[in-house]
Amino acid sequence: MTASLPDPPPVRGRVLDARLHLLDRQVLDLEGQPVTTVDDLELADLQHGERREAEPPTISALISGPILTTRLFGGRTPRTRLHRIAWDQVTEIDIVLTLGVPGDALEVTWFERWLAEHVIGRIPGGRHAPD
Amino acid sequence: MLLTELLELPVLDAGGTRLGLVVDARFAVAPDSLEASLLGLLVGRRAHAAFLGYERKSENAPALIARYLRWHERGTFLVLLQDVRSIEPDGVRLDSTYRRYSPFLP
Amino acid sequence: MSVHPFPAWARRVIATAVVAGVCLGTAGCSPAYSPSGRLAQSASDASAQTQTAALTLRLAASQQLPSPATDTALSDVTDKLGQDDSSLTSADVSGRLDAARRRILDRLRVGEDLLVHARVLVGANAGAAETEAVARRLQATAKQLSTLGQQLQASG
Amino acid sequence: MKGVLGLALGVLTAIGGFVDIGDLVTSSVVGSRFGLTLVWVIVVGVVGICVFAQMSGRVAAISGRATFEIIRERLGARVGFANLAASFLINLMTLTAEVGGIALSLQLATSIQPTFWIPVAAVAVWLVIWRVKFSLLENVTGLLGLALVVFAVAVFLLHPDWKALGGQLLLQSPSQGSETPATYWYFAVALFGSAMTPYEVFFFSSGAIEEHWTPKDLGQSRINVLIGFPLGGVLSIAISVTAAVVLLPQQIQVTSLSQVLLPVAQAGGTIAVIVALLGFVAATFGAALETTLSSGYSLAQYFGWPWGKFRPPAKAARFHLTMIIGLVIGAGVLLTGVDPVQITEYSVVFSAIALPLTYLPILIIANDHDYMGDQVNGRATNLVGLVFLGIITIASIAAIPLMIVSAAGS
Repeated sequence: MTASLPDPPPVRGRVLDARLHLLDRQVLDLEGQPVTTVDDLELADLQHGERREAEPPTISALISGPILTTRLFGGRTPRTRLHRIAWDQVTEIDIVLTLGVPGDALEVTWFERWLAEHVIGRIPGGRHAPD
Repeated sequence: MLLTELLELPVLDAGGTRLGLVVDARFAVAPDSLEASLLGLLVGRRAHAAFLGYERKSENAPALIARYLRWHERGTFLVLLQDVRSIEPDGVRLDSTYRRYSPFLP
Repeated sequence: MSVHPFPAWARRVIATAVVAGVCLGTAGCSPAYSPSGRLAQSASDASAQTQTAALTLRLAASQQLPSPATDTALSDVTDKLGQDDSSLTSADVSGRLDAARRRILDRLRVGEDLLVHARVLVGANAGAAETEAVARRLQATAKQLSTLGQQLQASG
Repeated sequence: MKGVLGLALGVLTAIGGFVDIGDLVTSSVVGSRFGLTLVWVIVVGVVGICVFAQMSGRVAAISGRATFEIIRERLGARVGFANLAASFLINLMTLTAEVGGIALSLQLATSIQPTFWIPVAAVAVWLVIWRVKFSLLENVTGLLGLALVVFAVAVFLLHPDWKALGGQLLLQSPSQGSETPATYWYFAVALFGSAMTPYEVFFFSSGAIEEHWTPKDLGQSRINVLIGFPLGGVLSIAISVTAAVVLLPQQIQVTSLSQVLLPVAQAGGTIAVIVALLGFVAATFGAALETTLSSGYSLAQYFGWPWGKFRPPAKAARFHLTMIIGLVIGAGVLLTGVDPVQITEYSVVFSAIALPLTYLPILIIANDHDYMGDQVNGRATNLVGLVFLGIITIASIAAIPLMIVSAAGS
């Protein structure tokens, strides 16, 4: 049944499906350090209602944060509690997404940094790797 | 709009007949700028098993699982963005002239 | 979309209830949950523990088991026998089963007394003959407990 | 020469690291109640863990993805989270059982109450995770765990009636004395769960990344797994045999760790007991390390946090906090006085329930060219993988009904 459908017209560039290739993927920073996973994607120029725009909507940001609870249990998260990572900071799309900035510069890593600074880093031996 | 607000919305044709659910969104990524623009929506019968993607990829192994999932997700198709008339919080409506395309990734 | 007579949550509740009902039903028919089954279980547990005490005592007497391990093994037996004792004491049964319960409890308490004796012997590094006598009596008690358990199981 | 040494070290570590409190207790319980009639389950379980540990290690080395990252990528946030919740709780249960196992083993060695040893053990586990290098902790506990070979020696010292033992190996009527078929199959599932515990796969795939494996290391890993795990399984079987030879005829059903030790005492006396106790402590301590790390690995990989012992703790803060909390909970549960042996018995059965959701994503990713390039599974591996997925699914579905009908094997 599926096989008999026509192929869509070819397009320039790589074709990927958001859920299959982007959602739930690991995000790494400039140095390959884990930053977060992709919990959601923000689509620019896509509003409810009739479609009139000539330009197709694009992905404007990777979203991370408590959105997960809504993906699990439904409902909606207030926008202010979401962490955005602008799409133009993505430098590579593979089985992981790589960013062109250090993870410490991103808002999404604040809890990790706070914990490292105030709890884990204060325990003796917490600041260097085991020898 | 967030992607997850789009996913799992019911998809209706111009006459209001339900065709299925939005199971995924297809993007074209520009090779140099990595700009990802929406090409179309994948419409399937069920949303929750589509993440394995066997109905969209050429992977055929393990054969038993591939065959089962492909059968389970049969009837999935791609609609291009130009055939989408409106996106409302309660569903996606297609033009009367919409066309179904093969869901397989190039 | 097909219309269901019940909303999704109601269907889920019904399905859960059916599964729970089937589970409880099979459990009700399982001998493991009947009063006589439970008594038989306690008897065979107590038998295994008493037997363990006999084996431990013999190994300790022949210097094959270091004393910390002996202490631990005997105290494990004491704990488990205590558990069997209290579950038998509190078992709510009547008639024929109550008589069986008393017989098991009687043997079990003999075992508990022997165990106290055994721990004293081990602590005092008693001679082989003395320990062997207690080990034999423990073994005999274990045998009686096991027979009581089997009788209960056979009578259903 | 260095290559040969490395190879030997890897294999020995795999043997010693295979057995944990679940294998110790379950093998002995089964031997004391069913003789050798359930040994076939250990064999099946060992083949299964070989196939999937190897597969998860291969996926980790080639794609750089550890198991829980894959679980989320393939199952999605929702099903992945259900899996995370189940795996995390079961892992916590296993962690609790292992720390309890350390305390019980030390009690057997010193006759000091476990309530004293529980906090000591938990702090020791944390210190090792905090300060000791991954390869060192893996090798030391693995090598000391080899002391459990004393069970295999004990089998020979007991001079069993080999013919009678051989006769028990063939699958026969499951009713052994007073045991019912439901109890037999309940313990079959438990034994299977103890051999195939999911934490071994989380640990194995994450370990591949900790040790920066590349496809070049796969040959070594294959040998470690294919030789080490079966020999580890032989230790499990040996534990079962000693119980079947000494305890079964006396109708001693194993309910405590001290009973596991009695056949060794009978076979080899004090020295054998001391060696066995060293093996107990090493095996449970090693597994406590693995389960503690696995609790951190699974949570960090699901949420995309930095993880791994190769980073300084402050560079993987949430990962380390998770492990500290896990150990505190485990020790807290044990201090309420619950019997670690009972926790062990439940943890292996719950492990069996959670198996399919862990192994299905591994099998699917191992076939995905995006991740694996041209190193995807061959037909033979897929066939074996599918057969095991079938077995795992059946065991998983049967576990709860069997648990109810057999009153958890009582």
